[in-house]
Amino acid sequence: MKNRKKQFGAISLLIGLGVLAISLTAFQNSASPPARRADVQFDAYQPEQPIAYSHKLHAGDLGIPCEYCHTYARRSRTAGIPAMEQCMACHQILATDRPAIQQMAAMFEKNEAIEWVKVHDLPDFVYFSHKRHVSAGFECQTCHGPIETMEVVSREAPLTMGWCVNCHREHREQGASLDCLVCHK
Amino acid sequence: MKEINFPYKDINRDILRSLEKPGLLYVAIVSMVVAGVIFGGYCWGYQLVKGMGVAGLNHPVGWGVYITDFVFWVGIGHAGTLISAILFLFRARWRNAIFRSAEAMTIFAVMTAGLFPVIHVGRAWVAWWLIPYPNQRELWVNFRSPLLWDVFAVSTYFSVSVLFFSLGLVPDVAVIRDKAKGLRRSIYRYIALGWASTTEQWRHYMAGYGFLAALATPLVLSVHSVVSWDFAVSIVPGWHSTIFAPYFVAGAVFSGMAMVVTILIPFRKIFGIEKYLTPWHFDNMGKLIVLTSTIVSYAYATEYFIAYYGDDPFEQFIFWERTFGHYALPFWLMVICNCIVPIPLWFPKVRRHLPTFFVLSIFINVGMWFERFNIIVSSLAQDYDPFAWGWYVPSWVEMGITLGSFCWFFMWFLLFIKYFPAMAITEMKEIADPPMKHASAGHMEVA
Amino acid sequence: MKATVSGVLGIFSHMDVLIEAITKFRGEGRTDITVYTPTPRHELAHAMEEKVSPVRLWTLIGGLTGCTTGYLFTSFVSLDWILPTSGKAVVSLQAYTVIAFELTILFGSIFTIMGIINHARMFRKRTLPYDDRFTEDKFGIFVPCGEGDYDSVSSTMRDRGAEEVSCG
Amino acid sequence: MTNGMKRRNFLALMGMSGAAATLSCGDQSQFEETWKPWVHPVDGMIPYVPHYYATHCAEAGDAGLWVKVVDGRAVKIEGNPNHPLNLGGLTARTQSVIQALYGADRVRKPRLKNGKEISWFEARTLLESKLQAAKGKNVSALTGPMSGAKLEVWSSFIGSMGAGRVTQYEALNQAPLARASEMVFGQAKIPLFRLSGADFVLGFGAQFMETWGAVEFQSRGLADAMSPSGHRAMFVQAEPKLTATGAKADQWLAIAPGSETALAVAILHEVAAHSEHLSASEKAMVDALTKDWNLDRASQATGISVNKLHHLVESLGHAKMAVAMPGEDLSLGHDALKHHVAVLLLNKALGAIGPRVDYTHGKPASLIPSHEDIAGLLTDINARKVDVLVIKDVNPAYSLPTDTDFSKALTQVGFTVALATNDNETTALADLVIPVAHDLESWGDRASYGDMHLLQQAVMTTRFEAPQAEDILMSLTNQFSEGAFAEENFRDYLKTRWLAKHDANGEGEAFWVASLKEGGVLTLGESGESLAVSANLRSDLFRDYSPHRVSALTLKIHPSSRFGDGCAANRGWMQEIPDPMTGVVWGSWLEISEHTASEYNVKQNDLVKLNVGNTSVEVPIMISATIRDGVVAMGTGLGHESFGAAYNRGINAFHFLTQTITDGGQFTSGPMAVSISATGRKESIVTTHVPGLGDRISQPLTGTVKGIPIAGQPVSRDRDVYMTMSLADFQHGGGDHGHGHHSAAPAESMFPVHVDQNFYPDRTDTKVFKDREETFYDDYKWEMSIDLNRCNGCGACVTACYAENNLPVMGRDQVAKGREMSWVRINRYVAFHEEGGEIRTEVAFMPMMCQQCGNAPCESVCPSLATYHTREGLNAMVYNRCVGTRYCANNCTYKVRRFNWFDPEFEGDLNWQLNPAVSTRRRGVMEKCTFCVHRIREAKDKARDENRKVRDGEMVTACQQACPSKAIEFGNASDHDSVVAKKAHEPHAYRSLDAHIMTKPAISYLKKVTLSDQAHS
Repeated sequence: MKNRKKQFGAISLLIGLGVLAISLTAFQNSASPPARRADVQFDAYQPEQPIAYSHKLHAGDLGIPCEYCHTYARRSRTAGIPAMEQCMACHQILATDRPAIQQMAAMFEKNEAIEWVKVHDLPDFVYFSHKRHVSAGFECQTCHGPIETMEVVSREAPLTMGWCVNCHREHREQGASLDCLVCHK
Repeated sequence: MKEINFPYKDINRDILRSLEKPGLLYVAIVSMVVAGVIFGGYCWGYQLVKGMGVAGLNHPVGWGVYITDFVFWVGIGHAGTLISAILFLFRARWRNAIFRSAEAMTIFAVMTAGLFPVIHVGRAWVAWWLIPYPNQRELWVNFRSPLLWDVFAVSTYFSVSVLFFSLGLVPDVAVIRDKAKGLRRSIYRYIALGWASTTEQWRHYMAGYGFLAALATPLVLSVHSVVSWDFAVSIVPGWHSTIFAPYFVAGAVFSGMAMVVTILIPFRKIFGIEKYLTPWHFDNMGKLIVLTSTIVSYAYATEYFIAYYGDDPFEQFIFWERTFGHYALPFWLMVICNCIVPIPLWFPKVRRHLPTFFVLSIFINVGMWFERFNIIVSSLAQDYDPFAWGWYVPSWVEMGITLGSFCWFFMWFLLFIKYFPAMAITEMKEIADPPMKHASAGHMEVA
Repeated sequence: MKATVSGVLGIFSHMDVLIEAITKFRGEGRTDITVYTPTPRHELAHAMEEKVSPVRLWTLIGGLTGCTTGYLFTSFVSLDWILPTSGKAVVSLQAYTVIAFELTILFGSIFTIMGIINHARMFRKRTLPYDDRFTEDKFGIFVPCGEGDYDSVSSTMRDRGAEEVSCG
Repeated sequence: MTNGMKRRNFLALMGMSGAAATLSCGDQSQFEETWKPWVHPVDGMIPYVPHYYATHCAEAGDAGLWVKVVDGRAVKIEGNPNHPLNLGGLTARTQSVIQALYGADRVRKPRLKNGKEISWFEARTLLESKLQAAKGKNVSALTGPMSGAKLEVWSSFIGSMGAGRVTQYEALNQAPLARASEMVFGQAKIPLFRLSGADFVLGFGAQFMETWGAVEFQSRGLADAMSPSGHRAMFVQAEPKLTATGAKADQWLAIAPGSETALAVAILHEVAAHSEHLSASEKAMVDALTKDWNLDRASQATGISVNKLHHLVESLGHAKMAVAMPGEDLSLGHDALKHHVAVLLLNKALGAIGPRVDYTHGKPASLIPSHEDIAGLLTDINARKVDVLVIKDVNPAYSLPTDTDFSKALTQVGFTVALATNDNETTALADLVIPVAHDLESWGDRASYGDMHLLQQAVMTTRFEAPQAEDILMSLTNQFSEGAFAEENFRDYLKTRWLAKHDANGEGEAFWVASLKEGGVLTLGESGESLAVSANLRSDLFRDYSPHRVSALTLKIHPSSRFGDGCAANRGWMQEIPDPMTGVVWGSWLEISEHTASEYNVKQNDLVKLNVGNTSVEVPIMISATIRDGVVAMGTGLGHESFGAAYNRGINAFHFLTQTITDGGQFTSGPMAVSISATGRKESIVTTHVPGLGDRISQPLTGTVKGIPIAGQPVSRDRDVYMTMSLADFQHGGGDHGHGHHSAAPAESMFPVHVDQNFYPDRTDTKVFKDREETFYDDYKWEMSIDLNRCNGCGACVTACYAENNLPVMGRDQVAKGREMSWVRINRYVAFHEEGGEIRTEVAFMPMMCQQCGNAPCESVCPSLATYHTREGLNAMVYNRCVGTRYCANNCTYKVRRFNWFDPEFEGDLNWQLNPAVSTRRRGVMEKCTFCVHRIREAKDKARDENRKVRDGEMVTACQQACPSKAIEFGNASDHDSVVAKKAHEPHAYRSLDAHIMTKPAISYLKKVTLSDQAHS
């Protein structure tokens, strides 16, 4: 009887290893060179930004609406990052004593832009339209998470194809399409 | 059969002789084929890095030497299963001496064939997308595609062949185990899976072996049918033909038998087992080659008749072009090698004259390779829109990979015959007379 | 290898002698004897009065499972996300027959192997005595019995033509 | 989660999500992407949202442009749909201007002759010092054709410097026509040829649908005229080598080279005698002019039978709205002026002056520089009169005849400065090269036909800090003569001038903005007035005239529609898009008939020595069925000695011209006696036409193909790829119905097509997914209609597709292997019909792209579901899902799928041109046309914003947009009132190959309706 158990264990182990190997390769599909795959991780991606901008302070504590800065969300595929001029509109007066603001002001003087690190980066072959999703009434937080509580923005959603597809499946009646060409360009 | 009736002890000794320490010649040949494999690997690496453009493929000829090689190697595999499974079911006794090597050949041929779809696809690094498994994309595969049938047919064929082959090896590995000493013994003991050669084990073993043979028989017929459907299901004139499945299966057995002959004739010489592999075996194989050659020739003729009678301008045109057009050379090579060269084999004398048979078998191999090339390339080169026609010339990369594939195949085969009995010991004993104390007991067998 | 079952092992050189010994032992009611042979012989099977192996059931179940899986899986996959191609039916059973067929064979084969492994007690530690020559040209009979029967069984063996007899 | 096993569950089951996460974390850094926002937002510019700017550029001729700009980058040039001449259509060459903008040959920094790069400051100082030294002496300018404010700036600059002048130069121009117009009607104008109303068009060889005149307008006009639903005008073209323009003709008269004038005069003589459109005095004048001429003499000159000419004159006589198009100036040579006079008189006699040859809305001759100008400049230079020469974006070192010895002449100039966008032969000779803004980065205006006045605006910021040439000049002028220009820059100057000219109501800025949006003043009157023949016309014009006949082998040089005067030769698109007639890419060739080739014992791809006068060049042989025996032909634009991608590719045909100026005002060209001799070497010509290696390459598809006789039909036709029908059948509404799937079998076909082969259930039409609330074609079924009557094979659609869909240019070697990536190819078939003992050549063009089949053979064979049929009738191709088995391409009956054999390469800054709405495919992926699905996406996006469906005509594909002759229509066939739905039900509609293999293509072709009864119906 003991032997049988051992054998069963060994066979299960073998099968398990096989499935593990297959699954691991599945997540390795970043192997395809052209695509920058953003869909590989499940933990929150939280890159360091050149300037420690706090969404918690601006969007949370101060309650500035998202679209005040991300003005293109309703009009374009991209929500856009506000132009430096827009930051400076307030910070010419506000919090000018902070080093980060001074750093930004100095760059603005030199006509240089801040190089933000993209947190939510879709592969180049994907067509995603903020405009369509915003006008369908989705909250920014649906995909971006509780951004107003984040000191440093991190990615809360996996942004994988399956994640997109499942949401589209759930919103079939609202007109979300499952056609490949809706997202693949 | 009297000719191969030897005492059990001699059988063990003679067959296991091939497992002895390799000679210089063996080492030299293995080194050569390994070098060929490395060159083939280099060619493939080059293709992966640069792109498929290093092959000679173009628009409109998207399939060329790689698919030719694929079909060729899958076809080669068929003889092994035919000999081991179908002839087993028919209780053809001459199979017992050759089925092990034929079956090994099957496995190595399918291993070679299996490489080609991966070599052939534009993005080999995502070739595993063809395997249906739950994935984050929520996306499956297209089971309507003949290529997916291929994935299933070839992988099933490979799996079942390996199972069947391994099962057959178990008692023989036990033989080696019991002969060997030291580390070798431990290794073979592990592979022998605890075989003790009892009648109880033999009972289940023989039953299971029979069922596997029964399963492998339709499988072997299906595999090349499915491969042929890659072409037949498509709409390309010259491919779209209902005759393809039987025609391909017959062709596969034809080429496979030729390959068995090509391999066994030098093999029996080198390992000094002429008394086990006699002209009688080759005579039987020759008969099968004659049969399949006739079927294949008939299929060629039928294709032309259907093209004529079917009155489809595209098909008529393609068959005319095949015969007299740009790709006439592969066509005539195919006809000569597959229909005319085997004609001498109608005569028993030729079948039993092994040097002649060896040369003929090589011609048949060449002919069958060109058959696939002819079907694949000439049909694609000139299909519906005359404006889109184009010629295909294989590049050095494709030829290098083809060479590498032959080396790859022979590498495995050479390693196999050094480490495993290339003839089935227990089955050779099966057809030998058992040791009897009283001569009259021999009648029991008849009874 | 140390045997864990006690009994008597006899080694024979000739099959006709062996068969007589088998018949003798079976006649004595010792149906639990084990016979070793380098190659399967139907004379031995006959002498052992073997029944049909149950492996065939494994094959049947495997084949049916494969066939069902083939049709169900392909149909499920097609319906999971409908992507119509070439104006063909979403569930193209004709096409899926190929998959079902292949899986029938595959599952049937795998189950058969599992059946053999299970019934032929492979992958298991050896519990009976064994001799390396059984895979060469010698036959053998092992009669499980207590130490008390060693002498009588051994002598029967020798009488019946065994060349070597060992107890343990 | 609607279905059982989703990934997460699957993972949880295996208890290994942790492992996966660790694995992927390591990869993240390599994917990091950064994004820089604008420092100052640009007004009205939204990231990713394209904007169109109406503008103009020199290469566009008189066509108006719309340039699509995304995120500050110009990505595509389209025709301005409001421009009355091109209505959105645009030639291939003009579209390719964007490649010049980003090409590798842009001049990036100022540099000296020795190649040393210098700073802008150094360049300015050097230029100033040289000008200072030359002030009051001769500072001259050499530019391309220019008008309006630009010319004013140049003139005042040169004027302020001293005694020099501004010389304009254009290698291919219409000067002889302008002169003839002045002679015949006293109008120094180029008339507007309104072909759309014609019922008979007689062409003498001008490539009026490729290079000559208002190409887009004339293409559309001829297409309208030849439309079977209209008059179905007859088009006869007389030329020794069939050009793509002539390929549209119902009849090709393969006249002897140099006999165009003789033919025109003789026809004039016959037609004038019976003309109702000539006054008595005009009749007398014409008779006096032409009395030595008759059809017999013309027959002798042209080599065309008198019978045929009689027939032609008779047909002309029957026609009520006939028009004659003149010959090609490069072929006319010495005769150019005489020929144009004869053709104008013929037009007068045909009653075409006014309605079809419109001088009222003509273009002033002042816009057309004659070659006398540059010859004058050369004389000055050689007399060492020029101290400083400023050259702006013109390449005389390439296109001037060799015997002008331009490079030597330049050494006589004190200091040559080139204001250049591209490096070329001329900049290589300049002492100082200063980069200037490209046309698309510049401002300007241009007078045009009638009252039209085109406005050019910069569509993007100048790159390499290069200012517009005129800005440099204004600043220099102000420096040397204080206060010459009040405006700060050229844009402001242009605005002032523009408002002064057009802003009658004083609206100021608002008017300016409106003009910019419109693209200038774009009004064009309907029809012109007839004119009387000038009494001053010399009556002895044709008296001593005898046609310039060459008895030996004759060379005919023809302008290339792809390269023009050579300025487009360094653009990948123009090199790779095949010549319409021969399919040749990436090189020059010498076209020769099979008979003549055998006479000279040369074969296809033989490299021969071509001796023209004292020059001799080596060029490979192209055997052609569409050239007269005894003639060899070569196109212009190749054979550059520098110029980047164009370097050392082909032969420069301009070198065969001589510097003597004809009375037409051009360097002498015309038929030239040449000899050829084999060199014994071979040079493969790469062509995309009939595939093959070696000799078969050029064989046209004739009546029989390899033993299967196909009674006098091109092979494609019996295969029902390409179909025609006779006018008679069309008028009876006859022939088969294109929409249905029943047979379109020709009665006389050797292979009768099986009727109604549909024995498979037709699943796409039924709503099989009802239970899943998914149905086909409910809202949209995208379809296209291509009118084969209108298509002239110009390649504009192909170019538009390259631009729109980020197609890579593969290069010569790859095209030779059949690996060009163009999604649209233009099939060209040639058929020969025997009619009355003579062979009639029929050439057919057929744009072939993905047919988006309803039953697409490619879909079901794809193992990874990368291609499938969408609910809107598209044959979707998901690039990133493609594994690259190429099975789909094999199974495509139209062979329109393209495989990425290598990673695409975009040289220079050409990647700036890439359309961000379309992914750029990498190696190993299949690709193809998807009816510009990104445009469909945009159209639906817009419609959804407005809560409506996409309107008919709102969604325009790139190829449709570009087509000058409006052969392509696109729309929603589910809407039965849409244009495509109606076209699909025209009596001459058919779907390619559908009758054979039931692929149910979404493209309906309209059969070419032929005047011959040999059509295939």
